[in-house]
Amino acid sequence: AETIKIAYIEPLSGPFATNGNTGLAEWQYAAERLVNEKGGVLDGMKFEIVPFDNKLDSKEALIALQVAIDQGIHYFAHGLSSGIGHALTAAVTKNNARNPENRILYLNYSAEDPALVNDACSFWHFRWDADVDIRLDAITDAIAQQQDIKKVFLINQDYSFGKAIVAAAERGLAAKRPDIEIVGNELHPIGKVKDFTPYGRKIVASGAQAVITGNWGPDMIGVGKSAIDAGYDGPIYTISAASLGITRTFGAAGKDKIHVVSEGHLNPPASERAKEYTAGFEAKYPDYDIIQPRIANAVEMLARAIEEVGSAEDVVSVAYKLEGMEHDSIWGGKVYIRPDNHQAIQDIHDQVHTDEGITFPLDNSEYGTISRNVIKMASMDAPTTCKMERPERP
Amino acid sequence: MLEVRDMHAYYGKSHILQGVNLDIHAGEIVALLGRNGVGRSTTCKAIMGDLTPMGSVKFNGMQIAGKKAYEISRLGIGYVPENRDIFLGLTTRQNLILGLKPGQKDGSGRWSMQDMFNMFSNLEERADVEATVLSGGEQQMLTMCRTLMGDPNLVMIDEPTEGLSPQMVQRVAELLQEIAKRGVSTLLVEQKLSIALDIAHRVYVMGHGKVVFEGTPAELKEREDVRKEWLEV
Amino acid sequence: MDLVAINLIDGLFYGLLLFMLSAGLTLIFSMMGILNFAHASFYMLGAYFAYQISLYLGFWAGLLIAPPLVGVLGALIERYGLRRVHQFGHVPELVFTFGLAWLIEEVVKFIWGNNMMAYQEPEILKFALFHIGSNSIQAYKVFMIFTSMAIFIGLLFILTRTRIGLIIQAALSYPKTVEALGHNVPLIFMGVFGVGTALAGVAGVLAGPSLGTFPGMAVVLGSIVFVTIVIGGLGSLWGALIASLLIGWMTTAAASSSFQFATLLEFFGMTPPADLDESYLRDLWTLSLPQIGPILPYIFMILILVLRPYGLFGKRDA
Amino acid sequence: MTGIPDSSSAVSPANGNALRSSLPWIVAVVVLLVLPQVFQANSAITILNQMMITIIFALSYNMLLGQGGMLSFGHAVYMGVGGFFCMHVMNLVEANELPIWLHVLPIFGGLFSLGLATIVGSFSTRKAGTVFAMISLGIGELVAACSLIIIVFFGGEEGISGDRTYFKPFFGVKFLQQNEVYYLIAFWTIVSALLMYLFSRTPVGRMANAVRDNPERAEFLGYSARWVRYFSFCGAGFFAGIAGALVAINFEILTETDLNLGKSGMILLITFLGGTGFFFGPIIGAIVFTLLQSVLSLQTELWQLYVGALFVATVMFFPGGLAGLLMMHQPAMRLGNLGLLVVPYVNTLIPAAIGALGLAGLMEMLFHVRHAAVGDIEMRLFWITFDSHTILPWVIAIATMITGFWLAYRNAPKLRE
Amino acid sequence: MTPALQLDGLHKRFGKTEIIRGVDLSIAAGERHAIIGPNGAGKSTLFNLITGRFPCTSGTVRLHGHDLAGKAPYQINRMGLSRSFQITNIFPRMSVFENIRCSLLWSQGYKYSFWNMVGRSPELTSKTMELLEQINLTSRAELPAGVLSYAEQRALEIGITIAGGADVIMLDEPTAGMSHSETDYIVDLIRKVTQDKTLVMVEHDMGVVFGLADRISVLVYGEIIATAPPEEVRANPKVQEAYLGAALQAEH
Ligand SMILES: Nc1ncnc2c1ncn2[C@@H]1O[C@H](COP(=O)(O)OP(=O)(O)OP(=O)(O)O)[C@@H](O)[C@H]1O
Ligand SMILES: Nc1ncnc2c1ncn2[C@@H]1O[C@H](COP(=O)(O)OP(=O)(O)OP(=O)(O)O)[C@@H](O)[C@H]1O
Ligand SMILES: [Mg+2]
Ligand SMILES: [Mg+2]
Repeated sequence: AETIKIAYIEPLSGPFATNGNTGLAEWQYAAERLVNEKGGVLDGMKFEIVPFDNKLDSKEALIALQVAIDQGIHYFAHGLSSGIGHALTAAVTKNNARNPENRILYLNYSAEDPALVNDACSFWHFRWDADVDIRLDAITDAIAQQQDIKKVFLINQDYSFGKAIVAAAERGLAAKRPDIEIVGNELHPIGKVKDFTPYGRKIVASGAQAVITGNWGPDMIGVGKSAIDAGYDGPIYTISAASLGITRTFGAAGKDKIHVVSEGHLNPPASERAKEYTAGFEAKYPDYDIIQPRIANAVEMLARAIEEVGSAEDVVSVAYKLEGMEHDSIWGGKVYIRPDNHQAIQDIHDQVHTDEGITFPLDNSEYGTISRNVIKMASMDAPTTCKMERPERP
Repeated sequence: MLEVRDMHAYYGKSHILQGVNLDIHAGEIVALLGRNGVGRSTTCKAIMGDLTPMGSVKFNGMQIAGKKAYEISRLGIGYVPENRDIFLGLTTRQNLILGLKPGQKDGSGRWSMQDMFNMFSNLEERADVEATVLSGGEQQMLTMCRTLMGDPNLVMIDEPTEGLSPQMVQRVAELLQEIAKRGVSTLLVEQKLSIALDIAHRVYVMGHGKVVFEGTPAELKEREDVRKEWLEV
Repeated sequence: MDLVAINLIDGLFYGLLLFMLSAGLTLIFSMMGILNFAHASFYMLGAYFAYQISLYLGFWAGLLIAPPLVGVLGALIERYGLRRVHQFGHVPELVFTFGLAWLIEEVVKFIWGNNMMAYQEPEILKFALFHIGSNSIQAYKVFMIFTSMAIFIGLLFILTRTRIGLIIQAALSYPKTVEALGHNVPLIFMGVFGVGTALAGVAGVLAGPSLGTFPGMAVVLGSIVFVTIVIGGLGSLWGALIASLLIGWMTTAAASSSFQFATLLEFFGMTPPADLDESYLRDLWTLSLPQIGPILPYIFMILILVLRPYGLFGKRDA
Repeated sequence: MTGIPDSSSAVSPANGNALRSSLPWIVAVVVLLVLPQVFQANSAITILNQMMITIIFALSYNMLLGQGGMLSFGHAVYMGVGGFFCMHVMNLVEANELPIWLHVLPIFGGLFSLGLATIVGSFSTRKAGTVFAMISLGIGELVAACSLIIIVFFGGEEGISGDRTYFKPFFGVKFLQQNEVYYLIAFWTIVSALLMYLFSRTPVGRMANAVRDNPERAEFLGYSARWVRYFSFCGAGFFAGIAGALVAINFEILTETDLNLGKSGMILLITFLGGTGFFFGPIIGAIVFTLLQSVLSLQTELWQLYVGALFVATVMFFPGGLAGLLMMHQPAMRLGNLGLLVVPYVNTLIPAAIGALGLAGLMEMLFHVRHAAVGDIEMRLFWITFDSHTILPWVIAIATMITGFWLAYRNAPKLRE
Repeated sequence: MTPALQLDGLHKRFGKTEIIRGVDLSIAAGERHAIIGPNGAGKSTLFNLITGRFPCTSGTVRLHGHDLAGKAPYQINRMGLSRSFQITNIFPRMSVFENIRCSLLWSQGYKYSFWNMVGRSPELTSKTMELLEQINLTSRAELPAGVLSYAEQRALEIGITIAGGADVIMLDEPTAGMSHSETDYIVDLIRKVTQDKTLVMVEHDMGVVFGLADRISVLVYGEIIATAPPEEVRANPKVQEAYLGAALQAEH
């Protein structure tokens, strides 16, 4: 039978190939497990994930998108790099206006720039990930609850993502705990700092009791290690300090210090279903971890929307169906897509890096992250500046 | 000891040596004469393996054509190049040390560093000075001594007297005789006929990439025609 | 102030790390005239080899075994790759090392994948040796500082005291004459390339745990090493040392400062524009020194090259 | 680089034959006109567009490296900066509804990059060699870093995007579709290539060769080596800017990746792959590389490994690049005994190709075994599906690799005649 | 009449060593002048000083009465002085034809123009071919200069030097490394192309020197010990001692 193709446009070569490959495994597994094994949608149509290598380059991503559109594909998944996310959003908006017969929907599972659901929002873009604003809302909540924290240090990469974190952190802390002092606010060039030691020194010297960083990859490890080596002892709140070698590298040194704040969580398993799902994944891909639980939500909700519309080709209807959809997540709690900006609203977990009570460790190590704190339906009514042009409802 | 037969050599495409034949016996001083540019230096270089010769070059019966320069050197052939080649940034002593073969210790051969210093006291005075500041004559001494340090059985010396004052020339002549006395053969490339004729046992004259005369100094003196055609300006 | 002392130590640490890399590169350049673009790739190989070995035999075995392995690999590449390309001239040689850097990175990814390796310092050096204020100085860093000092002294010894050093230096001016004195120059070239890359390997083994072992580690350090030896003067070991330390302290100082360019602008009597977010100069007003720290060495290099094309201690143009 | 003849100068001194010299250009125009009829898919057109842009960029790079002997590690700066400027022009046009045709946009990009090149060149071209190379590296790093800091102009890591359709329609064409853009880019490709070719025929272009070969002697011919380098540098900057403008038109976005060191290194590799000794070398390089990148990357995740290996092999065995390889056959072709070469070629190249395929197969199998999901033991390679966890395919791959390379190795001496 | 080339009190030192120690020389227009002297006397250095390759430590160089101090080589060349090199110095990757054509460009008024296509001018082409004919390299026109034989490269070297149409031509050992017959050919060539020009030449081959030169200067250790017509130089005992050498002495 025919399949419903979802293009997967991510770096599959180059420095970020593992991120791309992990995501691909997660998408394929989710499609298989959550849709195809249950008989597909619309009387037996299966989901097929078609990978494209964007080499982490906007231009290559646009070429890939073009190829996908030429192949008659109507959905594509993308998440790594908000910069490419912007390029793709703009391209999709242009394409859907210029070629109404070949429209395509953007399933964003990871590009976290708040602008994508604010000024740069698009009707054709849906985001299942919690964006920077939402995550920082959760982080500042967590900090606000700890009365003994008086000094917070911000260290981030010098680009829009890092700056968005700074803005959201400052906003959140000022509103929730005006008594907290921001003792350091560092922006460093992304991927260019060889030795983070001076930053570790600054953190220690500032007397900070909590650190907030949005760094990822080697920059994340650099900040974490240098702070711990320099003698810093407090919590480090991060957005993406799990798996991909990071968990293993931190090991014992990061225990109970590294916090990862995100939607979805593996430990403790939310339900039997989540446990089974995760175990299945680990068995099938022993080298990878589920690092983007939201992919399962995206797949399930897309399948539901297509089923309800009764067609996979009528993307306008599918998009309208997704707007405002409420869904029981496999990871517990609900997922709700805000109609005004297409951002998913869901539970956010404050998870700690540890080796205690871990059912599903990461990086084939003993360590993993465990949920310590939940913020229900975070940022449900945050304001948005999104003004999207909507096509006529068919 | 050294037997060169029909040796040819090229620089790129220019055919410089066009069949050279030479013999050097043990303990002999052989002079190689000729005008500028006839290929005398090239002959030395070809024997030394600096450029690959065609034909046969035998040293103590062993074919050495095609061998690498360092292999040839280790077999016992020393070469004093014409443009001195004092190594930048090294002192006189260090230059001499480099003359030693890998693994060889000072004093284990026919010549020790002290011998050299005894012969040329200027060198001893300047032993720890950077060698490139030495005068031209001293540099010439140094290159000769450097090669002798490696204890060769045959030395090829290219224009040792070039740019030297008369009394230095005399010293070089003495050194050459000393070399012969210690049982080392010498191939001497010279322009100054008088010295060559004084100390050489045998003489070869080269012209246009070939040997055009072979004989004793006395014989050469007889041959007005050879001198006119191949040696004079 | 404490922080100044700490930054001096940190800068020394980073500078000496750079030096270990640039020493090998300088050695190779001064001897063979090759700007080896793949140098940082050998550094990366050192870290990966040592990591792999440490899984079975521990850190110290890695430190002992990995650099010679890298050196042998380097020597083989010289013998079968570079020597062949050498005859085509300098540009192809350079392009060859450029391509080699690419290839090595791909091979590393093929074998070890893209993730950061969990390569760790040895347990016995994982403690704070002493404290300055509330900041702790890790024993491992001190160990690294001493190792690279030892390498510098060793290299200086080899270059100036031993016959090999003499041969290397002499072959710089007249390789053919050196060969005619009975020294096997091609073999020495191979050896020098091997030693140079092995030095890069040592740097990798030592830096891997503290700066991270991942496929991008070569790229991150690759061009800065060039900047170092160009600033120091191509071919000068002392120049490489001084430039490494300068860059080490410069970047550390920049990263640890909190200088805002707005201060400078205000000092010159300028006032920030009223609506900063709309102004064309907004980026200048919000700029701080740590933001541009990593590019300071490049600015420094351009200035040096414009004013003094041979670098600080260089004798000649490449 | 000695020993690589330079075709651009080896052209027949009797240049009366206008038809002969313009024939390649006519063929190129015809091919460019026909291509979109053959490849109609938007994506194919997009790749063709990218290929043409890379051609301009590589040709402009070769103005530096091949013709002027200046090794640059930061040429992408001039492409990127020109492109960014065009993006701003595009947005201005949109905001103010300026009556400008999209066709003239590349001139803006070229001029802006030219401006930057005149400034940088004034101090970087004083010397060639390492000094020039390292200054270019420094400038490259500097601008790339600035592109993340100076957001007003570069837009940070998101870059700057715009919409080309707000330009004044060109005889009704609004540039909504990729193939409309195709003709625009094709036009500029031909124009730029022609201009660059003509530049190489001007006194400065000719003297650039002389300065590359022997700057000192060139000074004794009445030309200042520095000025000659400077003019070449500015020219190369101008055409890189045009390429940047075309990027802006084709993709409607420019980001840091358009001017960073990676891009600069890439163009060096592309140019070298094609061959720096011939005018058309970079064109071949650009075509081959774009195809490799877009076709091979669809086939295998290991494509960068293969490209890297191909590149190293090219430098080692064909220092003249692909163009040099082609031109090696020119004498034989003239003598009409190309036929004689067929047998040794078959004997050497086919085993070599088979050996390479065997090696690639081995790599793919290794990769598959290590990275595929557990239980996923089937893999497809060269249109055959098999089980990568059994011995047989490994034996076959290893055997083909070894025999292939061995045969090639044995027959290679014969190829050299 | 102002001399074509006038050197006054020229000194040059490299570091501590003084290589040129006060050279005064005046060469009339149309004269063929040779400089001889032992190796390392400073002949090539003198050439380099005159052509602006090195700056002088002190002293002046005048070309047709114009001081050349501080002028770059290309500026001096434009004033009508052209030189060849002792160590062959051509453009190895360019074709022979292109080597000569490039040498013609400036004197043909092409300068730094971007609109003149050099291939378009039949005049330029014919001039180039003419020169190639003169130096006997027509058959080699399309080869890269780097693959020519040594003698051919020397011929090309001279061709490049004379192409620019300068009226003062300086040749550094033009016959070095050439065989007898080639030497004769080159001597004829030099005689032909410097018909009514000024020629300054360094040469070790006395046959060439005595055959070509109107006057000879003998340079020894940075000083000119004699300047005179060939016969006088040959007879000068000082010259014999310093340069012509012991061989001659022994004979006389
Ligand atoms: N750049 C330099 N630095 C130091 N000394 C130099 C330099 N160039 C030349 N010399 C020295 O100046 C002296 C004169 O050299 P020059 O080349 O002028 O000699 P020449 O008369 O042309 O000799 P030949 O006949 O061998 O060509 C030599 O002793 C040489 O070593
Ligand atoms: N590297 C080279 N490339 C090309 N030709 C060369 C090279 N070296 C020397 N020649 C030429 O080879 C010929 C022989 O040179 P060689 O040095 O052997 O002469 P020679 O007899 O030693 O004369 P001299 O008195 O100059 O030392 C000369 O014509 C010289 O110009
Ligand atoms: Mg000689
Ligand atoms: Mg000279």
